[in-house]
Amino acid sequence: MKLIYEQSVAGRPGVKLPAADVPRAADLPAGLLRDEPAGLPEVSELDVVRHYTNLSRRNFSVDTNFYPLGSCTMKYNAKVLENAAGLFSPYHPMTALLPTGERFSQGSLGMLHELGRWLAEITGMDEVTTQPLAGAHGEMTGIMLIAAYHKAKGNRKKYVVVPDSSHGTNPASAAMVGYEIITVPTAPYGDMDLELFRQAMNDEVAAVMMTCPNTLGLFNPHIREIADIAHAHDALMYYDGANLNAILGKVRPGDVGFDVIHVNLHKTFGTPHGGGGPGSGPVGVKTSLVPFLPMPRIVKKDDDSYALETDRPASIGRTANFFGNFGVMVKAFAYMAMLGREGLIQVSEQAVLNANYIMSQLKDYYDLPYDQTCMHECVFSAGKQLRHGVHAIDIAKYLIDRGYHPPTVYFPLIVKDAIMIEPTETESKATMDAFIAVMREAAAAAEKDPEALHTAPVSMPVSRLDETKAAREQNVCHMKW
Amino acid sequence: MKLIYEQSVAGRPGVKLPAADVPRAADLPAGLLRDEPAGLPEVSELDVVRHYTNLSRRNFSVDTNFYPLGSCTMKYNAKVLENAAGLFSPYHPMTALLPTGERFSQGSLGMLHELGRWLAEITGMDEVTTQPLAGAHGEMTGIMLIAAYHKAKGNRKKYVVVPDSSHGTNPASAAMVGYEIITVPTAPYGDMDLELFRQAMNDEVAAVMMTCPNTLGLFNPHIREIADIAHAHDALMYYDGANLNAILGKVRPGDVGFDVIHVNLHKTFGTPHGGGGPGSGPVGVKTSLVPFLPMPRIVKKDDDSYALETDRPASIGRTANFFGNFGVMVKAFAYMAMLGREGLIQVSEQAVLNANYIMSQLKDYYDLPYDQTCMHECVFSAGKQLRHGVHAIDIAKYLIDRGYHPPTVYFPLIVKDAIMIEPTETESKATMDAFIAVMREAAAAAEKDPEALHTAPVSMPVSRLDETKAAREQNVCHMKW
Amino acid sequence: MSDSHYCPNTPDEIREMLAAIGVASVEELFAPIPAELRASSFDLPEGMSEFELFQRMQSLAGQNAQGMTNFIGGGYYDHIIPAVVDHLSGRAEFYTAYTPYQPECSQGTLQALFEYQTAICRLTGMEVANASLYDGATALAEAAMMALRVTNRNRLVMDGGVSPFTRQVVRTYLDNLDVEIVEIAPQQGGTDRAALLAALDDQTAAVLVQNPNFFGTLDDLTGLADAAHAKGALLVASVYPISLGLVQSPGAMGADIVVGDGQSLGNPLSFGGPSFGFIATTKKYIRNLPGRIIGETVDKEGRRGFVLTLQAREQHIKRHKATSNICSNQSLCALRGLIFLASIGKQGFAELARLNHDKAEFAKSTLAAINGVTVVNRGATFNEFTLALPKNADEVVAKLLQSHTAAGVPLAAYYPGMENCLVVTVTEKRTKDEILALARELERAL
Amino acid sequence: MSDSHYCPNTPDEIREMLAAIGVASVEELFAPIPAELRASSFDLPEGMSEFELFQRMQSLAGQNAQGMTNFIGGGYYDHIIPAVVDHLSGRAEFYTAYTPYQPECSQGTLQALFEYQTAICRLTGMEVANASLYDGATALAEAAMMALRVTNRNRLVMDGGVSPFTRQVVRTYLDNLDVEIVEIAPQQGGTDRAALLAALDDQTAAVLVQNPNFFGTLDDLTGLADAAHAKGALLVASVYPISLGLVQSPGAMGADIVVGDGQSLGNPLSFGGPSFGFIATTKKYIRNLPGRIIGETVDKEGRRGFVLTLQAREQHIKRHKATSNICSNQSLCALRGLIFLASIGKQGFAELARLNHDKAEFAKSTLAAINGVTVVNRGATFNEFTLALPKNADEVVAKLLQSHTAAGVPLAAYYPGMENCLVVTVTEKRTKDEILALARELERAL
Repeated sequence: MKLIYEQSVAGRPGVKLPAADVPRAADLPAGLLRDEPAGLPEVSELDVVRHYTNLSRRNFSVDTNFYPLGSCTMKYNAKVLENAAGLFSPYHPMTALLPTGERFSQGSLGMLHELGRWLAEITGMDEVTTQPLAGAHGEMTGIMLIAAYHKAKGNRKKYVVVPDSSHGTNPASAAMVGYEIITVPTAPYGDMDLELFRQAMNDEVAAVMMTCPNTLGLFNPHIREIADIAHAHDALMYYDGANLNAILGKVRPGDVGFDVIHVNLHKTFGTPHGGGGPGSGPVGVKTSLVPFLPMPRIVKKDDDSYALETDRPASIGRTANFFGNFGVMVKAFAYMAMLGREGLIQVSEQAVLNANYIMSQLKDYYDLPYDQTCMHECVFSAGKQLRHGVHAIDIAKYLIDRGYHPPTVYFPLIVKDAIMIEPTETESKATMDAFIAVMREAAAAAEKDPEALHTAPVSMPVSRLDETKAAREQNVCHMKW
Repeated sequence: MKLIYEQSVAGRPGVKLPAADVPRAADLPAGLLRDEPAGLPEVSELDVVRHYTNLSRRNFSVDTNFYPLGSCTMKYNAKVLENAAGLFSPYHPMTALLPTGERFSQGSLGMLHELGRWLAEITGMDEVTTQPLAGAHGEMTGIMLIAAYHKAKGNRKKYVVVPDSSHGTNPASAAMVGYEIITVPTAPYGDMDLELFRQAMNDEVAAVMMTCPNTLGLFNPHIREIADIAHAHDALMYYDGANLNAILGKVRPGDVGFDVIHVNLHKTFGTPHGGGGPGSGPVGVKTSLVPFLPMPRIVKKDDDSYALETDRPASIGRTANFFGNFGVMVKAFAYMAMLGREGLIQVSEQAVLNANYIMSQLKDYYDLPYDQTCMHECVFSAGKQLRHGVHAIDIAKYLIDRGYHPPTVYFPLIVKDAIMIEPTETESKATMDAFIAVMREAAAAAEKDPEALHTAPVSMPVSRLDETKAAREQNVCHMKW
Repeated sequence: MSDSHYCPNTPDEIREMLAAIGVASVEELFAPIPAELRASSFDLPEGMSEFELFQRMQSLAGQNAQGMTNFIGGGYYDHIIPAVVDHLSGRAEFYTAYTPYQPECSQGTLQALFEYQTAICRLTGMEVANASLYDGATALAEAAMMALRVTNRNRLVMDGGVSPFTRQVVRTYLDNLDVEIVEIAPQQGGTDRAALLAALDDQTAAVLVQNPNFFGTLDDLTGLADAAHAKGALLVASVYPISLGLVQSPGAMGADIVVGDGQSLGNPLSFGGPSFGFIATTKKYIRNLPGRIIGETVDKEGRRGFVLTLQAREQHIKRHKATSNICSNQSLCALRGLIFLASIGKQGFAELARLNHDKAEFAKSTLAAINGVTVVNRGATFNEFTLALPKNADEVVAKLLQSHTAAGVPLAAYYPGMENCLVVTVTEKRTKDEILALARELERAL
Repeated sequence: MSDSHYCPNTPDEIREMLAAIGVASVEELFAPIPAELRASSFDLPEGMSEFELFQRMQSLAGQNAQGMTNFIGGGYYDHIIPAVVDHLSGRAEFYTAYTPYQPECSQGTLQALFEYQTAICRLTGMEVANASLYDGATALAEAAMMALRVTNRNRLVMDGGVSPFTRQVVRTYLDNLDVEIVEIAPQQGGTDRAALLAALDDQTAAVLVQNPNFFGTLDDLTGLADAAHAKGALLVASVYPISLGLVQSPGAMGADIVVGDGQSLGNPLSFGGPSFGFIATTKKYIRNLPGRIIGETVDKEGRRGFVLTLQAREQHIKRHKATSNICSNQSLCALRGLIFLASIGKQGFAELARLNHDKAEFAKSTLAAINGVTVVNRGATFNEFTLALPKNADEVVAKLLQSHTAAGVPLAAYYPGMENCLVVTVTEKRTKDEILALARELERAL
């Protein structure tokens, strides 16, 4: 499809603006005046509508395709959540920051406060900040809180420990806050090697970052022992909430020794992923870290009204301008309110059931490097297929031609040609059975006709793209240089 | 794609309903109780969403494709109109019919009244009823008004005259009201043959129904003469508003001798066509017909408030339960308010310009049986292509493969293998040029490779369908007989 | 020339196009229209921007009373609409398409309407349904005309329990035809069965009834169907679709043609429209059905597909000999109905009807406990019931309207002699608290 | 087990699945979690139906003040959002997809983001842009860190005219790193240029400015860019995108990195989020950009397509050596920004900025005419300006809030010594009448 810029015709008028009801002001001084209008498209409203409607049709999405993208929890996003978020669209965040402004924003502040209380209960934490704008932002915020904790105590800390199965955001977030990274390998049983971990720990370790269940989809039964070892060094335990969907009502990170957690609302709490965002990454902490939480804090007063607290001298400050990705949080709040206690427990039970079902139906067809009961996702390897020259990516592309969004491939890095499948609780057995059949077909095709897999996909607007050319030419903007 | 019923799994729960907050009532008597629940689908919300989202993707539409379907005025439907209609969704029509209820419905009644005033001004009529639910419904209402007029005057009338180029709804509507039809042929110059018309007229003719410009896209310059002849027999002139998009601000049917008009709001006033409806067909009349308009009438009182008038003894009664397709009328009202006087004139000017442009660019490639300046649409014949065994339908199917919704084909019936193209004013020259190129390609293909046209379309989920089988088997419901 | 982005061509493009056509100006294209036929006036307001427009529309909508608590029905009902209905019917490919004349690029609409027809058959217990009509009232009028065609008779017996608005529509439709309509006055909110049976004769094409009727009363139509059939007449039943989650299907009761208004299935109140009418019948009458019908077939490769079928009945082919003048249907509203039914589902639909019934029965007993208030209906009701008040119902309703409670539909305007009577509607959206508040307000007003 | 249609499996299906897995119960699947690690509590409310939920959410939203007239900005602006923005960004294929890891089935998102990057380059006058960051504040923090990497220096000079919230974010981000931040206090609502230039040294990685700044003042950054460059430092400018319809692009003024918040481009106020941050720079710094970048390429058949590119900078590959920890972007918000810009168009965008300027200038002169009120800004402003009132601005604002007028942002909390000052924002949505009403109210409150 042509770019919108390529459809531009000089002089074609855009959306009509309101007529000016005030006099035209004097021009800006010459040095401040733009010399020519920015090169935006000149297209009609119909052009815009047809272009972006047709562009949208070039995406797979949860609403059109099964999307078992491991580690991303691509569950169905209830439509009522979109409508609920729309109810809050006219409210300006500055209103609450004006003198006496809180009383004009009780609905918004109350929602945020209650969301925080619920998240604290779900994660077993004491308090929650809703300011972080995404999971990785939450991680960074959490590590900043840990740094502030150590600074306040006068601890001299230098390292953050992560398992080699961790998400890349974990070490990256810790590095953003100035820590060096110690990576601990995974033991053959699929968890961070306990002995190597013990050896790695020292008094300069600020935090241990764990995903639990981890990126292999496995729950680490030694988690409390790990926490005890960390705490013995006054290192804090950081819980990466990416996989929280597995354990709602089953395990609370705060109960088992974690001190800080971020929650990906767009994963666990059913807000749509938006083609890459916006997400939302509230952070929960234990009491010892509460003084350091970002400002402003939303507090409930004795008269049940909500207020903003800004006088918090130990606070790390602000991690975003206002109150976080509010619209995303409205959806997550509504999701929790709608499902309720039993519904949320059921989410995890069914997510785990679905993942184990897929694992059971595919383990005869694909290598399963860690053959154990999994949690909400299972990780295969295309090892068997590699013998025929077929890689995980080839399986992925075959699935595209069959109408399935591929699972996550090549992650976690510790599994050769990993295929990481997370069906989520919102998919039915019928959908999974159809997917399983196609995955088995792919395995059969890998043996019989590997070339067909190499040329997939053939049914999309484009076939496999030349990524090297893209990286070399760095053509990231439609413009004459 | 599977039917939604074929995705049903016994016991799969649907959307959750509110909990009962009242006691369970006693059962209905046995004879009234349904013996088993209706066989509706048992599917999840995700199933519903994925199914209908994917079904929608099997349609061409204005928002995805150029859709020059002649006589249907498939213009772009501004998105703000959808939002505007949503503002009125909570209001119950019975409210206005309750004692003192009008004062609780002033917004809705006021909108309808103003819409009627604008339509009267646009069409040159004296009053308008907004009750008819579609164009054909408006036609029937109009003919009923004419019948009531004649009845009140004691006229004995038996016939309605239509040209052979008329829409099928014209004779059908007249027949619904009990009239017999006299059909007048079209003269070689593309209009109803004036002499034959004069001969056909007699004192038993109740009405003459004209579309002007007619279905050949031609404006009849003799329209006033026709009206004079009709009126001489006390026959009333009915204006089929299907082609009103051509003459906004240029001609007012009421000025040139028409007594009754219906307006297709979904054509001329930009409300979406909905895959076949809902439309809306307000009817305008001259003063002589006002006493017969359907009830209730919305009137503006001296204090500028709006009220319902039900004491109208001469009224034909009701043609629908309430006030017509209100939501559609909100969109049309908003459309008119947004475009305004100049904008509406521009609509017709650009619609006519676009149609003449396409005509000029294709007349060397397709037969043009009536080679004159057209109004908002132009009618070709596939006569040239027929010599190679290629029919209008083959051209249509070729266009589908190229991403264009076909023009109307085989209508009007008086043109052999008609191809009726109505671009509308919302399409740009760029879009039309691309369409013109493909139409020329089709003409070339008809000469060089007619077989390729016979097998089109090949790019859709289905190829040409067996209509005979459908009519023979009459499988119109997924059910075991 | 253009300052509207709805007419996108630029002055340069317009010049190019005029040159290609070979005229000097757009005005020249209007030359075929003689000067004396030109518009004498076109006095309309100036246009405005989208932003100003939306503000104006908000202001207009705001001139309706806000936050009305609806205990009114009368043909339109305030039911839950799951969010998916708006989202899916709001897919541009559905709502900006037109009638699926070209089936290959319209399978979305066609399959959906086929599924809709199936849903209507299953709800009503009938064999065939069309792709929708305008609304419930015109559907009954079309059904009446269909019965006249099928039987080749010219007399109709219409029960007075049919909505007075709908009866008026039927009368208006038939007014110019040689058809006699006998109306049977209702008794105590129900059908005067004896009078109705007595009115049947061998020129009667059909008996037209509504179930539940305008008073909310339910009737077992079985005997009526038998009696009509014995005279060679058809039974035409207009039904309230939500009731079909609980009430025996009209098909099982012997109806020959079933119609109704689909508003309650996923279409907003929207001040009375758009909604859709449904019509269903038995297979033998399929060629007499008005409107569009979708049929299943296969393509050249044997793949299943759907098409408009039996078009030879229709006006664009048969012209004045068509079964109806109908051209459009209410496709998008029917689609909403289908999505509503699919998302509520089989068990949910039964529960929904039960919830309506339970709420209405609770309201009925609560309101009937007020001093001087009695229930008019004999026998069972669904969702609506009729109360006799100790004073004029018009006054009571007007009074309660002031506190934004629409307490019900008073019958004075529609049934002479029932000036004290009020039809109260209770859907699943009305809470116990709202019902109790209505009782308190009503008691205060009496 | 399930009464939720969000967990669709039926008891029968669950039994079949358990049998296939070889376990007796779902609970058995949780056996890997030792009992002592199980949740000690899960005290949450009961669930509710969609209908009840929506009522609850309406009630919550209703607890915010309705119908506020906004003369406040401070980073979020009340601008027109054409209806197409909601409709198109509401296409499920956009909002229920995720990061386009698989380009063949994600060309919709990828092409749109490429178009977005192009729009940002064209607005800012820069050569490359990424696919969006979280918001404007974090974008400035990322830009600061990028400047530190590029220059390998550890000192930043930040103008006090940068939003106090944003400055706090920058400080928070850098607090644990070995970086010195020098802040330059503003003078009369503008940059103290002399102090700023004096603060530059050869360890300065970058100068961070905002244009227009928090007081609404515009600055010609050209001289500043030259001075920074002379010291080997970068100029990082945070800009308000709507201003770029009228104001010279930061690229043309010599900025090396340009950031800003995209909320004003088609994203609703929504109590502060989500919006998006944009970042643009020159081609030579592309490998130091944080976040996703979309690049153009071709497929095996030579057809144009788009992919995530330069991923080797990113955390999922580089882990702790990545340019940033960022994983998601604000894709949907950026898409809204793109659709906003495309629908407003080239001329429209210039007109929009002009309209903002005209309204604000009218408001400025109208308010400055009030006795005792003066304009603080020296030189030109865009869209916002700062007034000095004859009394405490906090009190005035609190008073006007009571009549649902948000009169502006008082500066006491952010700039000690400016207790009487008020930043007033005027967008194209504010009418002349509203401006005059503000003037009357303000006069009354003084």
